[in-house]
Amino acid sequence: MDDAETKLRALPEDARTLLRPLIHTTWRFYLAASLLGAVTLWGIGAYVLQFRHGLGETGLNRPEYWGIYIIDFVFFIGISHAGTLISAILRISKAEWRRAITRSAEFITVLVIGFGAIQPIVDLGRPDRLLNIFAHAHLRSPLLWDVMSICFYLTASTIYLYLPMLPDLAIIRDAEIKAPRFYRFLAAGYRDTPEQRRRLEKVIGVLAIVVIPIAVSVHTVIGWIFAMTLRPMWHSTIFGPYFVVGAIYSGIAALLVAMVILRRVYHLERYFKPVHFDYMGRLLLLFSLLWLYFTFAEYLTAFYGSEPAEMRTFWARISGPFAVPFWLMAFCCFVLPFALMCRKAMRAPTGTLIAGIAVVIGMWLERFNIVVPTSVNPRFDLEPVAHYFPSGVELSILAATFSGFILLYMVATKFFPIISIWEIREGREVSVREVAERVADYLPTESAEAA
Amino acid sequence: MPRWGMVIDLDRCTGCAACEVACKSENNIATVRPDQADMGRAMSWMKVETKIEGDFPDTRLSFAPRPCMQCDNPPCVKVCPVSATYLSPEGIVGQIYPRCIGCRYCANACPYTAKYFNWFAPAWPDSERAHLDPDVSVRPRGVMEKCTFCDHRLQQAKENARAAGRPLRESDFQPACADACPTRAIVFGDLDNPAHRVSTLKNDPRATRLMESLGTEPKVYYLTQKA
Amino acid sequence: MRAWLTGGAAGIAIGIAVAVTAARWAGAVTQPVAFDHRKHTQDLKLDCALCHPNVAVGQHPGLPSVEICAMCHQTRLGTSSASAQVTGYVTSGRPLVFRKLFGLPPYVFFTHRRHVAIAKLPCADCHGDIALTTTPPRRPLVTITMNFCLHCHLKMHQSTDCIACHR
Amino acid sequence: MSFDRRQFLFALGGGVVAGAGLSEIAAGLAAPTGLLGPVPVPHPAWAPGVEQRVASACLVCPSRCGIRGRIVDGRLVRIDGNPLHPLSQGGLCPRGAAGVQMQYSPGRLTAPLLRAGPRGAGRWRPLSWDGAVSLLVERLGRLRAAGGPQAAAVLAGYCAGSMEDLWRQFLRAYGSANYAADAYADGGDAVMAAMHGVARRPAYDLDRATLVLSFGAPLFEAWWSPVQAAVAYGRTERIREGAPRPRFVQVDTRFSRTAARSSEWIGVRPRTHAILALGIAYVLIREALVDADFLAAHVSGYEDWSDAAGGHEGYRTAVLRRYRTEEVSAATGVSVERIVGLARAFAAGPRSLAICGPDVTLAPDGLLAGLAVHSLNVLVGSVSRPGGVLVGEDPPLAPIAAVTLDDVARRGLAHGPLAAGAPFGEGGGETGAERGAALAEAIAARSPGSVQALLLYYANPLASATRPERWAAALARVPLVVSFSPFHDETTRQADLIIPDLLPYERWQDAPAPASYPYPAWAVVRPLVAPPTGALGTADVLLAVANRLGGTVAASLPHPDMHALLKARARGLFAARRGMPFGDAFATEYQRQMEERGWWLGGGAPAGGGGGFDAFWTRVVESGGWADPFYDYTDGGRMRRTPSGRIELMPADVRRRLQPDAGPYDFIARAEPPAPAGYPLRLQPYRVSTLASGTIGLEPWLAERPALFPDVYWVPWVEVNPATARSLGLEDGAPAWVTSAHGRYRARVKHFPGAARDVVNAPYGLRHPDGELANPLQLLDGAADPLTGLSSWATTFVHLERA
Repeated sequence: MDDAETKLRALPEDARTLLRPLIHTTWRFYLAASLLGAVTLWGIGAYVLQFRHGLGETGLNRPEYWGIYIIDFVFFIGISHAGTLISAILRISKAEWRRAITRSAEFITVLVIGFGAIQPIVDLGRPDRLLNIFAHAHLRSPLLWDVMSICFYLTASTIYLYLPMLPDLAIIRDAEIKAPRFYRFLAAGYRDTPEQRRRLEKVIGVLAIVVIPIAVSVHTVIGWIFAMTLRPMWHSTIFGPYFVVGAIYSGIAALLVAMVILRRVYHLERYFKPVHFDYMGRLLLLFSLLWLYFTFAEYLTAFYGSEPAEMRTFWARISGPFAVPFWLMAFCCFVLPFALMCRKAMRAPTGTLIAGIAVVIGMWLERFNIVVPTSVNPRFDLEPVAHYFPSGVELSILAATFSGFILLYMVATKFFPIISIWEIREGREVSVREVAERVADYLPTESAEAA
Repeated sequence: MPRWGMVIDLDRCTGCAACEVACKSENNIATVRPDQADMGRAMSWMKVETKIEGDFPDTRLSFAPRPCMQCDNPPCVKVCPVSATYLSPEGIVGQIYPRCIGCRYCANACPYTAKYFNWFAPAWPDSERAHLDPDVSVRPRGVMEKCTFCDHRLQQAKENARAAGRPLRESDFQPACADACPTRAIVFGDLDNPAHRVSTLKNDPRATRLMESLGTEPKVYYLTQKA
Repeated sequence: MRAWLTGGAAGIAIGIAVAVTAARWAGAVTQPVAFDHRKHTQDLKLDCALCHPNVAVGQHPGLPSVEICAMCHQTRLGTSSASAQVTGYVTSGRPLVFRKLFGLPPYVFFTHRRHVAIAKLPCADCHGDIALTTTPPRRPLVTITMNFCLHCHLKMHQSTDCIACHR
Repeated sequence: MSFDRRQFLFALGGGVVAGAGLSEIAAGLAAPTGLLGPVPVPHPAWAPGVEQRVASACLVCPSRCGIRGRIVDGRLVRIDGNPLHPLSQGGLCPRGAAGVQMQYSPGRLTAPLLRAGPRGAGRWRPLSWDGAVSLLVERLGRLRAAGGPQAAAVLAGYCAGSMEDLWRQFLRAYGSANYAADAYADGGDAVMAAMHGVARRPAYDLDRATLVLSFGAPLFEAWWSPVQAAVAYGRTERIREGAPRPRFVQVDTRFSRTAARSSEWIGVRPRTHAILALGIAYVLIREALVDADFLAAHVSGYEDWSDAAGGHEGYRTAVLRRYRTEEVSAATGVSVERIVGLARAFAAGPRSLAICGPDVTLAPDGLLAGLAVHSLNVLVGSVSRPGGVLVGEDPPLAPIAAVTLDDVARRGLAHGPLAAGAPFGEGGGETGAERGAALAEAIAARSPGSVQALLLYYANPLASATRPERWAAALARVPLVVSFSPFHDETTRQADLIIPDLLPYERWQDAPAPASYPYPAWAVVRPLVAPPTGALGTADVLLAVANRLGGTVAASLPHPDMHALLKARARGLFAARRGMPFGDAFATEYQRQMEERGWWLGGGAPAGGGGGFDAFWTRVVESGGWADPFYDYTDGGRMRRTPSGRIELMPADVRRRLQPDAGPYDFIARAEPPAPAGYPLRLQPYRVSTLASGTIGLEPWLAERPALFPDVYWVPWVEVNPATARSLGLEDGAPAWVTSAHGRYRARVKHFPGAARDVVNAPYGLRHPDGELANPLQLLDGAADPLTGLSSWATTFVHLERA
């Protein structure tokens, strides 16, 4: 330990600060980790129960066929748009303020996507036959498109996390502060030679472009899963983009929450600066308006169409049994974040934390409001309206999914620098000059006469 | 190739639910416990839907027996990721239980809510297993199931006809619901065969189909004076 | 490291082989009496339907009950010990229960009537040379898979509709 | 990295374990066995799958439809309708189809049980079948030897046909007149007895009627034969002389399934059916729409008349005086236009028919109300003509045997029945039949020992009687209670000896069509599956007991078993030179037309009925039964067996029993008492066909779909108008206590706009999933019609509160 400590001290300042969490762990971390671990284990136990006895252990019924698991699926895959998409867009647009936040965002993506992808499997009546999806693939089914896009997305975003991390892994390997073999393996012989660096940046550039359509496709397809059925208020053309916007929105919110917490527990105030919160807050503001626009468009078209089956669901959401989640969603997704993020003073850690949490909750409720009210209101008007309340098993698995994700994220911060060391360094060394040149480049060329 | 279809005369239906019970008996449909029924998990491939309007004494009530519509353009088939549900050449939407993964997507896609899920393994008292129909699977838990127009009866009818060396007749193949109906409100046959009653009844001016506007092309027609 | 890897790989392979073999042996069918199919079908020229009475009418062909054996084995025939055993069953009235060898999963609906009485398929198509065996085989002579069925159905231009066999 | 042997071996060992484990897990996951529990298989034993379809008849309700059992390898897997049965014509009701669940119900008793603890403690000792028969012989023999055969009594549920004949013959030969029937009474026979002098329930020619005006008859639910009504309802225009489909009009206080499916439904205030009927009569008379020729030729009491006792008001005057349409409209809540329109439609017919149901007759003035409804048929002459009210007849079976009586029996019979039936009680009192309630009262009232042995055959009075506490008291006074129920039920639990009957699909019996069907039809019930080893049906037990009792009892019941008895009785059919074994629609119609012309062609047999009796019997059994599709309309006497030889609109027998100043049709004069304080809602019990005998637990399929509500399952319910329920704070599905002054029970509240605001519709025959009875009849106030002895179902008031 002392050895590692000495080696850490020998590093430059950025690396020293950012690698500190890798070798220093407080009791608070262990406490939190064991609490989360216990919840996760509890949820796994609940799943074993469900596996043993069948989906009857849930609160699902007919026609309320999809519940918590599918809500979680949509929600978590949505959160996963935090990283890759945001970091890719910022990277492509050469937004220099990104440098501190891309890594934490990409980690959210990679870790949460697994938790999202596992939900439909938890939801399967016959998880033992999962491989039938490959053995008897039926390409007409949107579910299969979804399997494919999620697989692509997981692969792409994992690579997109890993490659930009290579220089950092090399730094850790060279610093020899922790698990030498592990980092030697991960760093894969990267020596940060100019040639390697040039190639790496090229690949990252390409990946950043590739990953965007994949990410967009993932949540579009998830939207389509619903839209391709004839159920009232699912069968909507807007669902693809609506889901993508919602996904990015929840992703930004989740990222903000993560940033505030990371900043606090790992003392990263020097890296997550007010400008980050300001800019992210602006993004949140923009997306709250976009969300409002899409939601309004969605409900307005349903309302004007006035198709009886649609209206049953519509009123169930607006003023019926689902009015509370609906208006709470509207509050959490629009009213609160909009009100907060409008004001510059609130685009600071505390303000964004509140807004971020509100949006995360609101977006979960949005998924709930999409899945459940439609499910319980069958299109066939002679069928009675169903009721749904999640069972203990579902709630346990829900809790376990959240705790499992947070736990994994926590553990990840203990193995990987959560802020890219080399990008910060690069920013300091190269970008300041580059940006100055670039900005100069944007400006109109001074004319010859003036000279 | 026949195209099997059904015509249900709602003006003849007394809502007695004989079709429902006959179907359950014929197709080994599991009975759920009372608490499960309360949750809305009761299964009935053929279900007599009820609509009550008005207030005493001007109450009106109508019944509509609802089997699977066996759509020609079935929304459930399109969405199944593993081809566990598919449209057979004779127009019956089949469900292959050993392949189904239980994602319930088809059930969500079906606008008629005609598909049922096995939330638990079917539970019968041991003694009652004796009355299970040996020609039909007992569905394991976790798979979807649905009305098949008593397809096993079709198989048997074909077998009998072949053994007797004669073509299949209309009376050879009747699903259990049509068989049991005391008012003969349910008529079954080949929609494309002019010798079968359904092919004329389906052109009756009273004929309508459920949610025709969805374009699912159901092969179950309803006859009713009231639109 | 290499030792670990090779050792582990070899070990896993052996483990799987052992488990699979054990499972196969455990699932093997043993008959109460060493029935000689060859003797009955070839030498005595008995018809399959004599001992499998429902082969042309039922879903399953049926297995011989002790009453069917008793048609011939009232008194000891021949010199084999199996024959003596059967006579023992017949005279003592102990139940003689033959076990089913060829099995299909419960979700496959197959009728012998259709294949034997209507399509007139020879038994050997699905059962192989069972009629020529002299001792009861411990497992099916032909591995019947869905492809096995489909192959024949396609060849014979028969229905390959899923619900014809799965329902 | 050197190759280390120890490492290699170590890894090898670990690998073997891991590999084996992995493949086990993979196998477990691959095959749905193992981890996911056993694969469900339709039937556990591997069996040849050889199937048969065997004709029989359904015994679960009085309809007695023809069924065909699908039997695979000896197991009854399905019950279909028998298309040859003339009544059901291949149709079936849900109860019939659910019979397979009763057959294989886990609760069925397979061996006789002798009480081992105190009564009701539920401790039983199994007994051999021979032991049970011996015990019964010993106890009955001792009673007889002591000279008291009249102390044996039988309470039997609906068992029309040879089973009832057998019980009666056994009891008669034994020497007791205490046979009490306890099933499905609706007072129809009393109406026929009073007006026509025929103590038989009316038959209705629904197949030809064009307008069926039903007053509270649950035609499609719990009528004598819901299937008969359904077949008529669904008949196509082509069948039967081009008759159009009948128009059904339902008049009732309760919006029932029958009401829902009728062309027209007329909701009336409780207990005003008869007023509406007489209001219709008023219009018929005023507009001269009555069949004057018919009235003049066959009816008495229409016009005023005078005799030695002075002048009498006739039907016409009585109706014209009291049932002015406005008053009727005010009393019933039906508009004047509707009453007039209804009357005109009824008169226009051409073949109209008024049917009276239990909602009318189960009232303190039930017989009179029934007369009022039935008088409509008489007014338009819809009696003994196609499409009208007919009088059916029994199939011409040979008698079981000649009854011979010894002195003991003669002395016993001389005591007569223990309880005198009401004047217009079941069977008119002449056959010694009495109603269960009267028997219970008699047992409780008479000296102890008046009944020493009570035999219960498909009777469960503790659950079905209106005042079960009377039965509890009565049972306590009977030293030997024998139940023949194949299932434990409330009364069987209080028995001393249970000799379980075989289930309906295991025994021989016969099943004559119900009285509502105009033609004699006699279906044969035959075993579809093998009974439990050694088990005996009750009929066979009775025959064995008679045989062992010896003497005249044995001589009166000489048959070895039920099969022999039925075959012997069928000789009567063979000798009757009419009718035919069941045939298809064409054969039946052909037979009818031939018989109409006076020919009989040997019962549809291929070669003129050749082959003798045995061939005839085989044909009867294989086709499912025997029927005679011919009704002799020319025999007017069938309808007029009154002393006057005419149909009596003002029956003397009835008038004699009324208050001196009251006429039979004084309904408006009789004021309805208001609801008592604290009990604002009128209880309206009704029978749901599927549940009538309370077998809900035996047939889970029915429990899942007991009524017209798709969201009512398993748990007993009461129907309450949504406004009423909400005012009581009871939301849809809320558990509630239904409380009257006489008791209470638990049920769920079902919001139903078809219930009147001040009424609670209470289905009868339901049980909670835990077996607790939810019985509205035990709440009744005990009022009864003195003329028929039938309890009133709709005079009790209740209140509802959350449970």
